Amino acid sequence: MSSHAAHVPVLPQDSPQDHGQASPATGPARVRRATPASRGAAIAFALWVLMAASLPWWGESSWMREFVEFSCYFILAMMWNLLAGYGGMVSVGQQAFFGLGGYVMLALGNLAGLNPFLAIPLAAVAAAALAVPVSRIAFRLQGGYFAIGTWVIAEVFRLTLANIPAVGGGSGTSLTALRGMDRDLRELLTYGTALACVVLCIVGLHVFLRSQRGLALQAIRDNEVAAESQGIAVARMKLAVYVVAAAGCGAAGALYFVSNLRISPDAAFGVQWTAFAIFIVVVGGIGTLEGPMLGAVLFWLLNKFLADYGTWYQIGLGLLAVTVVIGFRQGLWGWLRQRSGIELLPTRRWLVGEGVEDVPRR
Amino acid sequence: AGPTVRIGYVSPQTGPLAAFAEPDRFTIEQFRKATAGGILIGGTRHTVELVVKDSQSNPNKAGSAAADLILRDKVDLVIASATPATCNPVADQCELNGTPCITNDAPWQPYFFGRKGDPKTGFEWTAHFFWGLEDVVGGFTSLWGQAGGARTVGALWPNDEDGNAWGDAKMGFPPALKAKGFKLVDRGRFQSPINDFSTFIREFKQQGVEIVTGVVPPPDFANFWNQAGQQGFQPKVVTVAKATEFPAAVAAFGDRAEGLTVELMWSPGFPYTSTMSGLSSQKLAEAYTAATGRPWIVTLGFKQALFEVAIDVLRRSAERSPQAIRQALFTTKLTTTVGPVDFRTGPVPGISKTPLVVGQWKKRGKAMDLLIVDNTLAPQIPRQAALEPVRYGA
Amino acid sequence: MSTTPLIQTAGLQAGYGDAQALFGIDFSLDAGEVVAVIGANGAGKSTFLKALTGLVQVPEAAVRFQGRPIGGLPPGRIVRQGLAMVPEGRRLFPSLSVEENLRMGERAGRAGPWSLERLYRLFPILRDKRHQPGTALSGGQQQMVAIGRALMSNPLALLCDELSLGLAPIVIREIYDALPAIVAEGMSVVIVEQDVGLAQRMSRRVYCFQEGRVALHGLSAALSREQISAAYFGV
Amino acid sequence: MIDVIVQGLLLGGLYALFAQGLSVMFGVMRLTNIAQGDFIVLAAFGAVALAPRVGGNPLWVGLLLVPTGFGLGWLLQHRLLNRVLGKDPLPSLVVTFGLSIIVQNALQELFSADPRALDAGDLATRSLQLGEVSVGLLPLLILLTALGCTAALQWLFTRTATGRAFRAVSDDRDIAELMGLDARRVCATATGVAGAVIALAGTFQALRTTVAPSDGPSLLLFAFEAVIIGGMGSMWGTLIGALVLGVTQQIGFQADPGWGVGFGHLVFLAVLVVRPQGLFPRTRG
Amino acid sequence: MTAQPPLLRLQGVSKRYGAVTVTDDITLEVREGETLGILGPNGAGKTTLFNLISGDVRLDRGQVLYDGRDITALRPHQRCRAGIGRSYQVPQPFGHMTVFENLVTAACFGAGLAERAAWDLAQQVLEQTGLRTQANRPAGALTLLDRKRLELARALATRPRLLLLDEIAGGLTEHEAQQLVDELRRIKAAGVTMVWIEHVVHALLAIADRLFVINFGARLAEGAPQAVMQDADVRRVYMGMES
Ligand SMILES: Nc1ncnc2c1ncn2[C@@H]1O[C@H](COP(=O)(O)OP(=O)(O)OP(=O)(O)O)[C@@H](O)[C@H]1O
Ligand SMILES: Nc1ncnc2c1ncn2[C@@H]1O[C@H](COP(=O)(O)OP(=O)(O)OP(=O)(O)O)[C@@H](O)[C@H]1O
Ligand SMILES: [Mg+2]
Ligand SMILES: [Mg+2]
Repeated sequence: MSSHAAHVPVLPQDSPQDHGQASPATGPARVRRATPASRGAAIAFALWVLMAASLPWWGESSWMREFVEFSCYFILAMMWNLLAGYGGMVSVGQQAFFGLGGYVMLALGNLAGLNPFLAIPLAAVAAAALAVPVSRIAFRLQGGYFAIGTWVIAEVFRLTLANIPAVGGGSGTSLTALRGMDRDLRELLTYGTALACVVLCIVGLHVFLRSQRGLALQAIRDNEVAAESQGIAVARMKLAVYVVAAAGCGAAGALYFVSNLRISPDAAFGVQWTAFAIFIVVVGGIGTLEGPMLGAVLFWLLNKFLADYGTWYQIGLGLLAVTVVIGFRQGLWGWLRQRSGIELLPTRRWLVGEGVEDVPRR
Repeated sequence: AGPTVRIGYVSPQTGPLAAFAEPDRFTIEQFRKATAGGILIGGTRHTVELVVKDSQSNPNKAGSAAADLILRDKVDLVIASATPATCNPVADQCELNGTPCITNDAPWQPYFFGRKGDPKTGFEWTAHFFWGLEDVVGGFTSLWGQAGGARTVGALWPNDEDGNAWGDAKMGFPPALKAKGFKLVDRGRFQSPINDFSTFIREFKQQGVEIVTGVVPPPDFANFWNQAGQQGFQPKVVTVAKATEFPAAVAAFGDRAEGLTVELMWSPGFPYTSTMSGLSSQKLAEAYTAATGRPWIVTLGFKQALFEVAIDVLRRSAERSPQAIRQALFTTKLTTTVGPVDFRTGPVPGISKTPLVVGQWKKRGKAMDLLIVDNTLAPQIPRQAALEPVRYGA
Repeated sequence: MSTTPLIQTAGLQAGYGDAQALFGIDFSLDAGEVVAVIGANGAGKSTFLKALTGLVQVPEAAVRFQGRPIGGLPPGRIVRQGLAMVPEGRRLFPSLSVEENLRMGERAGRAGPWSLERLYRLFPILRDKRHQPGTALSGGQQQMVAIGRALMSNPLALLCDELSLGLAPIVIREIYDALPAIVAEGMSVVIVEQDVGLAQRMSRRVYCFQEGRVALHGLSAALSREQISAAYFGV
Repeated sequence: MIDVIVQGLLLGGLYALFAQGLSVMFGVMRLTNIAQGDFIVLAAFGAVALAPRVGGNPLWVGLLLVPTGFGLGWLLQHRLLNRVLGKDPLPSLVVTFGLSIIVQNALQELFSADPRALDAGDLATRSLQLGEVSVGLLPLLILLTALGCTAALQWLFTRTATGRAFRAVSDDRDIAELMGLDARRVCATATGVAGAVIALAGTFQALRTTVAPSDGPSLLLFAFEAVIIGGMGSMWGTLIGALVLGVTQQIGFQADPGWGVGFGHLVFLAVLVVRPQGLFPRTRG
Repeated sequence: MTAQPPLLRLQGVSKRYGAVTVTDDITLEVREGETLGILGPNGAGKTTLFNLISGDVRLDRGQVLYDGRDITALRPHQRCRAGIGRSYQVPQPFGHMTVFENLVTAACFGAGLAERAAWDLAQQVLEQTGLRTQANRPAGALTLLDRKRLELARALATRPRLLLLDEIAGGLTEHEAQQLVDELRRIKAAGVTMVWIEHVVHALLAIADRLFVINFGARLAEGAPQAVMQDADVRRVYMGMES
């Protein structure tokens, strides 16, 4: 298309060593990071947060409960997306941290007498802490083998907790720390925590992905060798992402079992947690922030209306995931974006200036 | 249309525990027939609506299904059955949300202590009827008393709700066996699923085990039983719960199922009649086979009884409010398909115990049938055959 | 051979999805002939070779080989008819050893003068490395394997995409020195080459592509540098 | 102790059959088949459903299933999995994960959650007495089959044109096609081979124990551990990995029945830490 | 210039793959500001030498000294931050990121710049390497040649003191090659030290201060370009000319 001849490089006045303004030859260019749609999205998001925050005053308590469960899936999905969609680490073992978060919360509540709501952040911290040694093992594997390897690790977690009688062993146990708390207060607190987690998750991830670290992460996903040679500490970055994802999953697990009140190794470390996260991300659109949100809403709708169909529902979810991967690799959001050119939560840096092509219009 | 009363029902229709829920469709059909004309509650005729949820054999799902029933479907009464993995989370949710709840088909200790109940006060909203560990211990040991001098028992207890309760050093088998002079060989809780039992078999052979007991998921027991065959381990009596309760699982063993013994909480031989369908146990089993083409199954009786109690509670309730229904629930006194249910007489408040006997699989024509061979604990239920030691082929 | 050209295209159009890369190429290659295709980057040279070998979809009649239409056939069928390509960028099979890579050429199932033995004589270094995986070779060695692999299918026509790219002068010489011998076996060759001088020297005729069209075409010996320069940049 | 090891090796034989399908598909297509365990269960149910119709010795059912497994594998790859191959492992992971869920639930819908088994007749309980140790005839047969499969697959991969085609396609599909291969068919053949082994594995699993629709994942994990312990890429490595896993689990059971399988997992993780390339990685030249 | 220590010094560096020694006890110095050309037959071990300098491959024996410091133990990203930028013979772009983002990444992490400063540098490099019109295009969609150009651009965006270039002139037309040489001259004039592997010898000769020839992983010749090109061994081994 463009032959080199068309752009005879102009002698830069300054050397690459001491850098100054962009060369004026083709006119100044600026960097754009927002789109008209993204400004609208920001306003819509703020409105949504306000509305959600006021829900306890006008909504029904069953809505709050639903939101809490839904937010656990959502956080899991966002974390899995961070890990797989941005970090290139396809894990099938995030239930390890989900379950761990639940158990840490339960142990702190039942055994140490801590308020379970205060235990949620501690559960996240515990999951993060444990992710560090776990990564040493998991990172030995790549690609599909990493996926199953993480699953084995989750199994080890499950077996370990199944052999600890203090938390009920294989049979699991109930969260007694919340007995005696007023039901309305409990529901309000649970809902508030869930909403806070969701907002933190969305805002935090968006800010992170727009930052330099986010850039580094995408570079690593595209080409590890090159990323390393461009000055990116690949190992540290991957570890950081793994740890953050573990913390998020830990928080989601703690939150889930605070609202569910009963835990058992099979329930806490079931692979279905990760399966749902994968479903949400893949159907919504992997490697985007909007995708999992869309996917989570879709999953919630399907679950609400079709979950009673049992096996057929599960078969349907499986088929849908397979179909999306084969037919719309980019997921629902990717497809929408391609058709409409809309960027709601842009993380890119576009160069806007004379002669530069391919800038999103919306 | 008049007011509606809603009942929520949770059971493991899919997943590894699905065998327990096999009679669901049949029983629900009968329930619908029985309540087609509505129920009189406090003098008002209420239309009855049943909302069914699948726990997918997942305690987690069971809990959220119960929460959905209470908060979204706004049911007045929740019922659930089949193993502590279903009953406990459902009951926990009901307790928390102040909804009356009836459960069955899980030994009462794992139900009660697994939920950290207080034996003095019991639970506020949840009641449960089934037998307890003391019954199964009593039944098994009495059966083994018939086995002519066999005193060494090998245990297969997995690390799950049931296995942990059965093997519990305080309330489970170990102290009882000791008291009755049996020698116990217990290698500890195993993690199910387990592919290989040779370490168990080796130990059992070395210690001269003649009786094998446990509460084992079907695939695990199949492994054990095949490997016992391969390694020439031939115990006289094999009384293993769960694995050998279901006809389909037993059919998988072919001839080698003959002589296996198992606790029996209901069978066509039970001398009780359903208050819901009016069928005797024998007739109930026949109706089931006629409707489904399958042999009768032990959980059939408990499904029937669960719905019987639910209808009874609603009928006796003064009005359609949680408090009134709870009041009626805890004052239940009803003789159901599986025997009398009365939550005030139980070992702890809110628990009612039902009779338990022991059965043995015997060949009848081509198929296997489960016949009552020991009724020491419940003499009102007639014995159908004598215990025979397990026979081994040439 | 008769007067039908070995390869002939008429108004060949091809592209990638929405992006058309070739806009009506008329081209012919006679048996025993060496033809060079030159042109600036992105002119469509590689796309042209891919279109001939079935890696890019084209209408059936757009490409004729020995007079038969082969456009749109899967690559495997085309190579079996005797049209082999040395792809741009070597593209060896990393998990096959060098020798196994070479023997992949045999899959076309064509008999002819080229055998492992002959190849090792042409590129002796490959004999030493024959049990190494393809990835363990240097860029230049990989290029040799790529050529060898194509030759092993004993094609009637060999299509070479940027053979000299990344090769030491000695290897370029070796390879181009080998070319007459290869042609002498009755093979026809299309070379895509950036080195215009080399292309002119090695070929009988030259096609110069520019933005997906043939900008210049003629006998190599007859074309002047100025003509070629003009065709290159469209001035 | 000898008994523990012998029983472990016998168990390992079964794991080897579980693992080989995984190994083949990864080796040829870099495709990690998460549904491996569920396919084994599917085969087992196939055997269970077929046995009464065929009658006679259930081993015949296994032999009958082998071509069926090949055919189904072939079709699966040709129609579905070929579309998700590529450098990015994600699409194939998601698709096989989806398949796993579909197979599990479809089996449950068809056969209910009840565990099933193949009646092996007296083969299930016959054994050879070797001194102190009694070796079950069926496990022995399984181990021998695993050995046979390993040898056959290794030969196929390294010595035959088919094997070369497998590897060529795994590296670069376009170029493989340029060499006259039909990549889609080659991949389909590889999955067909995996399917054939899976058919055997499923039949043996149904003979040795019972199978339930939800058993797949644990079988997958055993298969996977065997592949990694052995070192990827060589069939003998996979076999040895499986045997090591079997013995390890036995030792675990001996020490504490709650930790048998878990001990297998731990040893697997330990191998990863100490020798990430596996005990017997593929060596060349 | 000669008084100060060399910017880069390889001290007895060796690397083996299995039984094959691909880098055989090489000792080599590069002075600040100098442009060193590296020549050698295919498979001589040139790229491997770069891999050892950039840290992508660990050496078996020897030492790498940079700016007077022993960097043998440093990871590639640390070496990059210390000022060693490189391009790859087989381009390794961040395929899903735009060309501009590729450069911003290098500027952020290689040059250690803050976001805004990184944008400025990236733009400047875009101009310099003629990639400006492609700035928002995914790097994976570039033609082979533009990818090679991006390799150079990205290395420049790390603001290297030492620039390692692996065959960036291959496939260029004569005219393009001339432009490339001009560009490298400017970079050199700005004080960047360069090591350039190239088979397009005339391009290399146009700029190199010194040549280093490798054969079978070992040094074959070293010295002033004209002298090296006249060397009988070099002519025989590399150019294929008997003299
Ligand atoms: N895989 C592809 N997908 C989309 N467009 C492509 C693809 N490959 C090439 N193109 C486009 O097709 C046009 C012709 O490219 P082609 O590779 O045929 O050029 P070329 O003459 O071989 O150039 P070079 O000298 O750089 O190899 C270019 O505009 C290029 O951008
Ligand atoms: N990962 C590896 N494993 C085994 N051998 C390797 C590996 N990488 C390179 N080699 C061998 O090392 C030698 C030197 O390779 P290198 O890529 O450094 O050559 P080069 O001089 O850059 O060649 P070219 O000019 O063709 O690029 C080659 O013989 C190659 O086969
Ligand atoms: Mg090209
Ligand atoms: Mg090189």
